[in-house]
This record gives sequence, structure tokens and C-alpha cells, in this order.
Amino acid sequence: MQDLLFYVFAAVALIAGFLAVANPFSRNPLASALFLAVALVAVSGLFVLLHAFFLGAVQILIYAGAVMVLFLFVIMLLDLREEQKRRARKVAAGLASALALALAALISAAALAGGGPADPPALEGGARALGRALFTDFLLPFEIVAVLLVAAMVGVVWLSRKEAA
Amino acid sequence: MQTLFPWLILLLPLAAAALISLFTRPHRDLSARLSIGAIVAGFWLTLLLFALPGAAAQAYETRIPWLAAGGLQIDFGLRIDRLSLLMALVVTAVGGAIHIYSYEYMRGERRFSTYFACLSLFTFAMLGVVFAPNFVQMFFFWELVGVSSYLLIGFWFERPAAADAGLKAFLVNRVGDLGFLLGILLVWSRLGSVHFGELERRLAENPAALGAMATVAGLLIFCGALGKSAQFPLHIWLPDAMEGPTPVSALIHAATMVAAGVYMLARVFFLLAATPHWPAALHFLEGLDALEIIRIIGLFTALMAGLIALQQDDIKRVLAYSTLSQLGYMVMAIGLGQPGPAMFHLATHAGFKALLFLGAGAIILALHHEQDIWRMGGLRRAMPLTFWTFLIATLALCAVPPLGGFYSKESILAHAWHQDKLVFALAWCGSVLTALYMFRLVLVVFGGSPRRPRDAQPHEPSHIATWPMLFLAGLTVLAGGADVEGFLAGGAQGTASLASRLAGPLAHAPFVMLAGLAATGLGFAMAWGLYRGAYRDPLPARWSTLASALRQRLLLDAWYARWIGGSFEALACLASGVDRWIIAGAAVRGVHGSVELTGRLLRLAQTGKVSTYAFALGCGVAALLYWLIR
Amino acid sequence: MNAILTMPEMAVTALALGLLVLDLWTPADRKGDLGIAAIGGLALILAGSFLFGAGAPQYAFGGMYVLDGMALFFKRLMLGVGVVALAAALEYSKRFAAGTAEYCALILLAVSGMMWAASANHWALLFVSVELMTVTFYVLVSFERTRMPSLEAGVKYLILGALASAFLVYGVALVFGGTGTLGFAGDSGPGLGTGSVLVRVGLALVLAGLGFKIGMVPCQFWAPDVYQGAPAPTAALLAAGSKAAGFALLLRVLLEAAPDWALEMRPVLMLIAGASILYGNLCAIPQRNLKRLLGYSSIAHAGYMLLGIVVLERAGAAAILFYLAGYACAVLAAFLVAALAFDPGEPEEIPALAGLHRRSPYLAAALALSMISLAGIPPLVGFFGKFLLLKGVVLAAFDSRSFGWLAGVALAGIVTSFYYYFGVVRAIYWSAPAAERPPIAVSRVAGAALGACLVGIVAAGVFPSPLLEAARLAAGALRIP
Amino acid sequence: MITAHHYLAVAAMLFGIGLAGALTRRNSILVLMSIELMLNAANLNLVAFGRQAGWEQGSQAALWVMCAIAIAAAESGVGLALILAIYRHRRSAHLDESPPLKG
Repeated sequence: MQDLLFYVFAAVALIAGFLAVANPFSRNPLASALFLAVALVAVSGLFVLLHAFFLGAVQILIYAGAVMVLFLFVIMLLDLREEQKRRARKVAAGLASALALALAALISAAALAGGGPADPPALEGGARALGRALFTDFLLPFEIVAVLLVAAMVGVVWLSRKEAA
Repeated sequence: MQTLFPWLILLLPLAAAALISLFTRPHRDLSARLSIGAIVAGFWLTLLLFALPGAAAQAYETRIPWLAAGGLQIDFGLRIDRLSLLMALVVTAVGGAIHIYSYEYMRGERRFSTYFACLSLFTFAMLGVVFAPNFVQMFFFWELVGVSSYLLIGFWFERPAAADAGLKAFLVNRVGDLGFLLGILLVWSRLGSVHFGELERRLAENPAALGAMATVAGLLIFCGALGKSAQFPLHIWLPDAMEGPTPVSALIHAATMVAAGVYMLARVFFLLAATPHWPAALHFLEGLDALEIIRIIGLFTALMAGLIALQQDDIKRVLAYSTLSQLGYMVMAIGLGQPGPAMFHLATHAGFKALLFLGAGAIILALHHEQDIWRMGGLRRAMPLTFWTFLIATLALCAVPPLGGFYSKESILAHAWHQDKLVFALAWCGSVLTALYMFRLVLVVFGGSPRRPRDAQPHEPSHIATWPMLFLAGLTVLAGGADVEGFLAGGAQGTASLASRLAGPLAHAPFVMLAGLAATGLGFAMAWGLYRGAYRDPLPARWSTLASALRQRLLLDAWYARWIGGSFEALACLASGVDRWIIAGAAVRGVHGSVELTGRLLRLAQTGKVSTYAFALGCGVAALLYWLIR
Repeated sequence: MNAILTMPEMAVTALALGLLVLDLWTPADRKGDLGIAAIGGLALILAGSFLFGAGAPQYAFGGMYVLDGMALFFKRLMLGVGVVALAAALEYSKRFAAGTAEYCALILLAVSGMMWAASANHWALLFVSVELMTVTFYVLVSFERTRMPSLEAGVKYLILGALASAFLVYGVALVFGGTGTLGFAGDSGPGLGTGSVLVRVGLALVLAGLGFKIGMVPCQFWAPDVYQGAPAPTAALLAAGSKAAGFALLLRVLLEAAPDWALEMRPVLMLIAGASILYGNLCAIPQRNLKRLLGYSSIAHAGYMLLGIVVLERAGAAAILFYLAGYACAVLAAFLVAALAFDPGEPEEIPALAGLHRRSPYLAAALALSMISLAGIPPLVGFFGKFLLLKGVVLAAFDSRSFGWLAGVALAGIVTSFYYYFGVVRAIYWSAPAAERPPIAVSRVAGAALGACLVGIVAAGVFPSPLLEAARLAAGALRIP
Repeated sequence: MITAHHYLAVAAMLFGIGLAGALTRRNSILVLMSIELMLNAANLNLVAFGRQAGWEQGSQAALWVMCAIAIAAAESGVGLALILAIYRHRRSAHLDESPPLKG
């Protein structure tokens, strides 16, 4: 059952991801954004299969929820009909895709060569262990991320404010 | 006293420069007095040091710790020995005369005070090179000499030619200096010290200490002298540096900057003379040693510059090429393994070449900044004092006894005769050339009838300018009596009687002396035949190809501009052309160097497009990963 | 827990947040005072950082955070850079109608990010501190939102930066897979077993991510565009601070955590160093924009500093620290002048500098000095840094021929760089201005900051001992196995 | 039997797709979305490795992923604000349109 679910989620994530970045049927950015949301949900399914339940929830809440809504909002705010007419230059696109493929192959070759135990131990503890780690050693990165969010907020407010004069 | 005086000699010019630029800039007279006072005081202090009992007898050092971190320990100190004292005397005596002369020459200049501040800064830097006890300190002052000469040569920066000449001098020197720096690093990493005395001791203990890098290190250090002393192929900056005020030319070309290279070679002679050894990669050069290469370069420079000087029409350029030629002799003497004669020639040359430049300055001033020798003529009557001092200097340069130049040059030629007959023969040809171009200059400028506009009434400069000229003329006459070589060799002074020294060349090497005199006579006869009463140069009519080649400086400059794209000669030429290219946007004008072109090609990669950048980044990462996994 | 060790960073962060809060109650005409307060506060923190002695390394947060001599050196450097950048920002922010407080607060946050990075001893702290710095820089680069070049530079920096971050995260994931821990070497965990192919590939991706911060080939493309488009104070902070943080992390990762891997990668690192030197210097020659020229030269300087890494010794690391401090002084001075000498909206063209010595002799002298120091001419500080870096390479050349080539390339690069640095000097002093322009008034704060940089350039060049000793001590704290 | 290798392969492919998108698309919003995909691939890697490494290290990996998600959100927030600001000037979210900064 778990094996089957893995294949389903993996296939959905890859196909939706592909359609998000290179949709042969529609060049509408809205469609891309929706496919990306699907891919993100599928990844969260993979997280759950890896017993990272809390992360699965966070992925859906923050990524598929908040971030994608932001994307959709901006896409609809900007009038992007003009964008759809443009065609990507074929040669450049082909070269870039070949490069991406090569990099992916190199990375997966490395990842698969350095194997681990075939039967992974279960991830125990769940949210309780996470919470304990979060408020001991990991407190520092967590707080820095909080500061980072403040900085990003200040920046976003400044950048999107209309000029007074 | 022995420690205080050298510090004073070194620091007085610095104090003068600082005082002038900080406080006395509006007071022109006071500024000049400060600057002149500093160097004259330095001159007297140097003389006192000579006179102090035992001061000159043995080398000593005074130092304060400057840099100490980890294994690195460098002191800031002064090394006082016969070599540095002699050089300091030359710098302060000739430099002092030029300072005083400047007071008259630059009278009408708007930035009079600034000029003297630069002059003092330059003197400070030069004295720093002279007294430096280690490589690092020497390199510091070496660069400071470069910077302050840049300020002086480009002093009239409103003229584009002056600005470009200053930049060219600076940049060409940097090329040589980088070799010098690499040489210092090599020596340091091999011998573990930068201190001259310590290096000499370590090399004496273990002559093979430099290992396979011995010859390379010597040649890299020679690169520094190549730039500063304007030897082929880095000689191209010196003639252009004539764009500076004439006293600056005198200072830079006679006594100080160009002499620094020869002085440095004499200082580190023990490194050059180390056992020759090449690294495996340069095995095909086995058999050549550093001194041999230095000798060849010096000789070539001497001949080349002498030839080019034959066909120059600008009075200062003739003198510039003559300087190049004489520097070639000095470097050749070093290459013959004889730093003593090289320093002797440096000292005498400093005096008479400065005198020639001051005379040229007086003429230029009298003719309202006319520098073309074919528009002078007949100045013998109008400016008798200038004529006689110029003639004395010319005779000294052509090695006529009993003037100073005779003894120093004969000494070099004699050593050449003993070691290598071919070198001697070529150097002898150089002597003929020297006499030819110098007497050409004298005959055209002072002889014949005036060829200038009628209304011009040239007259002697005021006595503030003539006193330094007389002083230098006196030095030139008397220098023959000085036993510089014996002094440098460490012998007690006054062992040989004056008379026996004066007749020395005749006693030691009569053939060489007679040959040298014959060369001078031959050159003089040729000049007399060709140029007496001439109104224009007869050579272009007779041998047009040769003359035009010489006029275009053997095409060397053009060749540089064309082919050695990476050299700064090309880049300096390019600067304006490239600017025009960018402004015009299209047409490619002028020559471009390969560096410029590569820069331009690389810029094509910088398209301004994020996708290109991201693609290149991805390619880089992919290459990195492939290298790791393969 | 030892959280007290993080006091300097915490104080900088608190200062930034306090500034944002105070901004709410400050009337528009008093915003400048906030900037002064920020400068004062940062200077106080800098002074306070000298209360920490550089003794044995101390750890906090389970070994995630380390305070040793090197971290302390970098923190002081970054605090100093921050003070000067704030002074520039105070002057420059007159160009944006409001936003002084936001700009200053963001600079402070970026500085705090760099300081965290200097103490990172764990991939998580490395990642979040780098991101704090980078995300803040996205905003700082595009802060002049009415000027298109600033926005364009921002979007370029953002996209390439995000791409580099993605490489970095992926690399860390692979390293984690290979070692099973997120800690570096040292007391917090076992050293990275660098035999595994996962770790080796992961580290290569991390190198690409960090290489973006220092602007080395092949991650260098953003530098000229961003330096040109960004506001001058931002560019100053990028050049002096962001590069320093990148080098702090590279030193930790390459020399401390993964020395075996660095040894294996040495040929590639040498290639990267040589390519960076050549690329930066060659491309800088035809430039006419001062900030763009500095962008290219920053690539070349990254290459010079990599020379200190390829020798894989403490002496090389010390040379890098010395060089970074000298580079910071010179480049900060140059960008300060770029912020002051040009009118708002005017592109920073070099020919427009003509006659600067008449408009403001102080600015002209400062820019000339900084150019000469960048070119590496004694007795200024730039010379000594290059001298130390080259010395390491020349020493290594005795063992391996390829180091000889590297030294040759570095020298060729230095020679080439004279040409364009002196082009700037010539433009200042030796070219006729197209039109007479009014003198420039330099405010007291900016003048003092510029003076501090100049004192650094000259003093550390003439008396290099104290700085050299500090750099050597700091590099001594590196735990090179 | 599904092993860690399966997850790693999926992650690598996802990374490749994201990279291809980031390199080929000219619309800046789509480039940002592609980079999100790359970050997700890295996160998936971390979680897969974390499961191997045992629960203590695994929870560290999970926390890392949480930080990464938050940072990615902040990054896209700033990115979108920038795109909006540019759109106000140029009426386009397209990259590489006659860039003034080049050469």
C-alpha cells in the first residue's frame, strides 16, 4: 500500500512540476501556479510517507496555502496576457534543458552511489521531539528566521508602497 | 652623531615636504627656501659624515623595529656604508644644485610651492632607497620614487602629453617592479631573510642556498633595474618623460631615479653573482648566467640609444637618449662583474649630465621654450657661460682627460677589454657614437649663425641659476681626482698619490686609453665634417632609410604599440582611442591590444540577461560535479 | 547554554528592531537623528566587542555557535564596515523621500546576518545567517524603487541568489546524507567523512552557493550589474561585508570542516582563482562607470583572496584576513565618494569625475588613495595584502609547477589592474571637466567615516604590524587538522 | 520495497525540472516558481536522509526543512514585491528586456 502511494505521489509531483514549468498546452501563468500547488501537495504526501507528519502539514499550510495564494494573487494583479504571446527561443531553451538534465543526472548519480541502509528506521517522537529540539539547540536558527521574516516584511512594505510624490 | 646624521639627512626633505604642503603653500619664497634648505643641509651632513673619523671606514646600521608578526620580522633602518654614503653625496650634491636652479627656472609657475613639495618628497624617497638596509624597505621607497616621479613628470598636467608621459613612466616602471617584487619573494622564501647583510652572510655560508632558482631570482631582481634605469625593452618611458619641467629632467635623468636601478644592482651584486643555476623547465638556458644577460642588455641599450640620439632634433631628447646610452654602460659594467666602475661612472655621469640638462634649461628659457636644435644656433656669443659649462660637460661625457668622465669610462672599457674583446669592440663603437651625437649637439646649438627670429635676444639666466651650473662644472672637472673605486673597494683613502691616479689609465691599460681617445677624436671629426655650419641635418638626404629609422626611434615604440598588446605602451596609446570607440559606438579606430580585445570579448558574456548568467552558473556547477565524479 | 556569547549579534538585532519602532514616533524632519543614533549604537557595540577576549573557542547552542579568534576578528571587521556603511546611508538616504530608518535598520540586520555567519559551526546556522544576509540584500539593492536600474539589479540579485541558495540547500542535504549530522567538524560532532561521494558532491554544491557570495568564477556574473545598479551604500556593504562573510564561511568549511576535500579540489580552486583574477581585471579595462568598475574589480579581488585558500595553510588564512580588512577600507572609501560626488539620478560615469579635485579636494584625494591601495602600491595597505598572498603562492611554487603559473597569472592581473585604477586617478586630476560644477559639501558624519577609512588605508600600510598580528592570531584559532 | 534511493531519485528529478524551468522561462514569476520547486527537491532529500539518520538527527533535519520553508516564503514575498515594483515602471514581468545594466 505504501509502495503504491509512493509511486502515485512521486508521479503526481513530477508530472505537475513539469507542467508547472513547461506546459505544452497553455502558457497561462495561472495554470502554472495551480500545477505547482498540486506538485507541492504531492511532495507533502511524500513527507507523510517518510513519517514526517508535522512537516507534511506545514508544507500544505505554508507552501500550498499561503505562498501559492500570494503567487496567484500577484499573477492576477498583473495583467499578463501580453506575456502569453511570447515564444521562448528554441535553441536556448534546448541548451538550458540539456544542462538541467545533465546536472540532475550528475546529482542523482552521486546520491544513488552513496547508499544508506535499505530499511530506514522509523522516525519516532514526532511533534514532541521536534518541539524539544526547536526550543533547545535549534532555537537560534529559528529566531534568526524570525528576524529574517521581519526584514522581508519591512522590505516588501517599502517596495510595494506607492511613491508619495 | 653617527646615528643621528643619517636620520636627519633622510627625514629633513620629508619634513620640508610636509611643512610646505600643510602650512607654507601660500608663501612661495618660504616654501622654496624650506625645500632647498633641507637638501643643502643634507649635503653638509653627508660631507660631515665623510669627515667624521671612522664613519666611512666600516658599515653600520641604525634601526627601529617596524614589522613583527609571527615569523616575519622587518626593521626600519638605515644602512651606512661606503656605497650608500657615496650615493647620498651624489644625490644631495647634484640634487641640491638642481633645487637651487629650480628656484630660478620655475619662477613664473603658478604652483611653485607644490613643485617644491614634490621635489622634496622625491628627494626623501630617493634617499630612502639609498639608505635601505633590506629589500622590503627598499621596495617601499622604490615605489615612492615611482609615485613622486609621476607627480613631477606630469607636473604640467594641463598638457595632455605631460599627463600621458607621467602615466607611461609610472606604468612601465610597475611592470619592472612586479618582477622585482617576485624576485624579492623568491629570495626571501629561499634564504629566509630580506636583510642585505644577512642575505650576503647566508649566501657566503652556503653558495648553493638559492638552489635551482639562483639565476631566475637574480634576473627577476634585475627586472626592477630594467624599469627604473630604463634598459631595453623597458626604456620607452624615459624619452617621453622629457615632458616634465627641465630641472625635473635633470634630477630624474642624471642623479636620482634612473641611477637608483644601477645603485640597487650594486647593492645586491652578491645575489647576481651567485652560482648560476636554472630550474629544470628552463634547462635550455643552461650555461648562461645572470651577469651575462645583464651585460648583453646593457651593451645593447648603450648602442641602440646612441644610434637613436644621432637623429633627434629636440635638445632634451638628445640628452635623454644619451642618458639611456650611458646607463647602458653602467649596467654593462655590472654585467662585467664590476660594480665599482659602474658606481664611479654613475657618480661622474650624475654631475655632468645634470650640468647638460641645466644648460639645456637655460637655453630653452632664453629662447622662450624653443626646444628644436635647428632653430637655435650661434648661441656661443649670446650665452658664453652656458656654452663653456656645456662644453665641459660634453667633453666629460666624451671621456676627454682629465675630466671625471674620462676615468670612469676608461675603467669600464678596460674591464671590458680584459674580459671580452667583442664587448670592448662594441662599447668602443658606442664611444664613437657618443662623441658624434654630443658634438653634433654642441656644433648645431652653439656654433654657426643664429637661426631664430630676429627679435629674440637670448641672454644668460640670472646668477641664481648660473651658480649651480658653475658648481657642477667644478665637480665635473675635479671628479677625475676622486678615487671612487678604491674608496668603494674599502682601501684606505689617499694610498695612491693624486698624480699616479691621474695617470692611472695610461699605466694600466695604455691601449684601451688610446683607443678611447681615438674614438672620441673620430666622433668629433665626423661631427665637424657633417655639422659645422649646417642649417639642416645632412643625414636624411644621404642615408634616408637609416635616418628615418633613427628618427622613428628604430620603430621600437611603434612596434610596441602594435604587437605587444599587453604592454602599457599599447594601453596608454589605446586609452584615448578606446574612449573614442566607445563614444562613437561603432567604428573601430586605431590599433588594439590583445588585452583590450579580450576584455571586450569577455564583456560579451556579460549580456545583462539573468538567463545567460543562470546558464553560466549552471554550467560551472555541472563542470565542478563532473570533475568530482568522473 | 552560553547564550551570553551571542551578545554582539543580539545587540545589533535589537538596535535594528528598536530603530524600526522608534521610527513610528519620529517626525519626518528628525529621521536623520535616528541614523546618527544607529551609528552611535553600532560604534558602541564595536567598542563592546573588545570586552570579549580571543581565548579558547567557546561554544553555544549545542556547538552550533562558536566564538573563537577568527569569529571575533570578522565580527569587528563587519561592525566597522557597518558603521561606515551607515554613515554613507545617512548621506545617501536624502535621495529617497522617506525611508532613512528602514534603510538603516535593514543595513543593521544585514550586518547581524554577517556576524552570525562568522560564528557558524553548523549547517543550519550557516544557512539561516546567509539567508538573513541575502534576503536583506535583495531589499537593500532595490531600495531606490523609483530608479529602474536599482530594481533591475534587485531582481537579478534575487533570482541568481535564490538559485545559488537552492544549490546550497541541496548541497547541505547531500552532505547530511553522507555524514548523518548537520554539524561541522570540531567539538560538536565528528569531522566530515569526506570519502563518501555524497559528501564530495554536496560540498561542491555548497562551494557554488558560497562562491556566489564572494563573487568568484563561475558565480560572478551578478557582481557588475548589481554593484552598478544598487545604491552606493548597499554596494559598499556588499563589497566589504558580504564578501567577508562569504570568506569567513569558506575558511570554516574548506579549512576546518573539510580539509581533505579542499586538498582534492585544490586544482579546481586554483583554476577558479586564476579565472576570477583574469576575468575581473580584463573586463574592468573598458568600463566607464565607477561602480561597475568596482564590481569587476571585486571579482578580481575575490580571486586574489582565493590565493590564500589554495595554499591550505594558516598563513594563507591570515593573509586573507589582512587583505579583507584592507580591501574593506579602500572599497568603502571608494563607494562613499561615489555616493557623495554624483548628483542624484546621475550615472556614476568616470569622466564625470573630471575636476573633482577642485570641487572637493578631500573627496578627490580619498578616491585616489583608495584606487592606489586597490592597485596594491606601497606604502598603502593594499600592497601588503597582495604581498602576503603572493608570498604564500610563491613558496608553494617550489613544490608544484602549477603554483608558478598561478603566481604568473596573479601578477599579470595586478599589472592589468594598474591601467584601469589609474584611469580613475587620471580622470580626477588630469582631465578637463566639461562644465564647471559647484563644490561639494561633505557632511561631518560622512567626512569622519571617510577619514576613518583613509586612516585605515594609510596606517595599516605604513605600520602593518598590529593588523597583521591580529590577523595571524585570528587565523591561529582555525582548527586545521 | 521503497528505499531512500527512490526518494533521492525523485528529488533529483524534481530538482532538474525546477532548474530547467529557471533557466528557460523568461517570465520572472515562473522563474521564482521554478526555484521553489528546486528548494522542495532539496527538502525532500533532507527528510529522506533524516529518516535514515535516526530520530535525533532526523528531527534536526525536519527543523531545517521548516526553516527552509519559511525562508523560501520570505524570498518569494520579496521577489513578488520587486516584480510588482518593476511592473509599475515597465508594464511587464518579463526578464531580459533591453537591460540597461550590461557590458
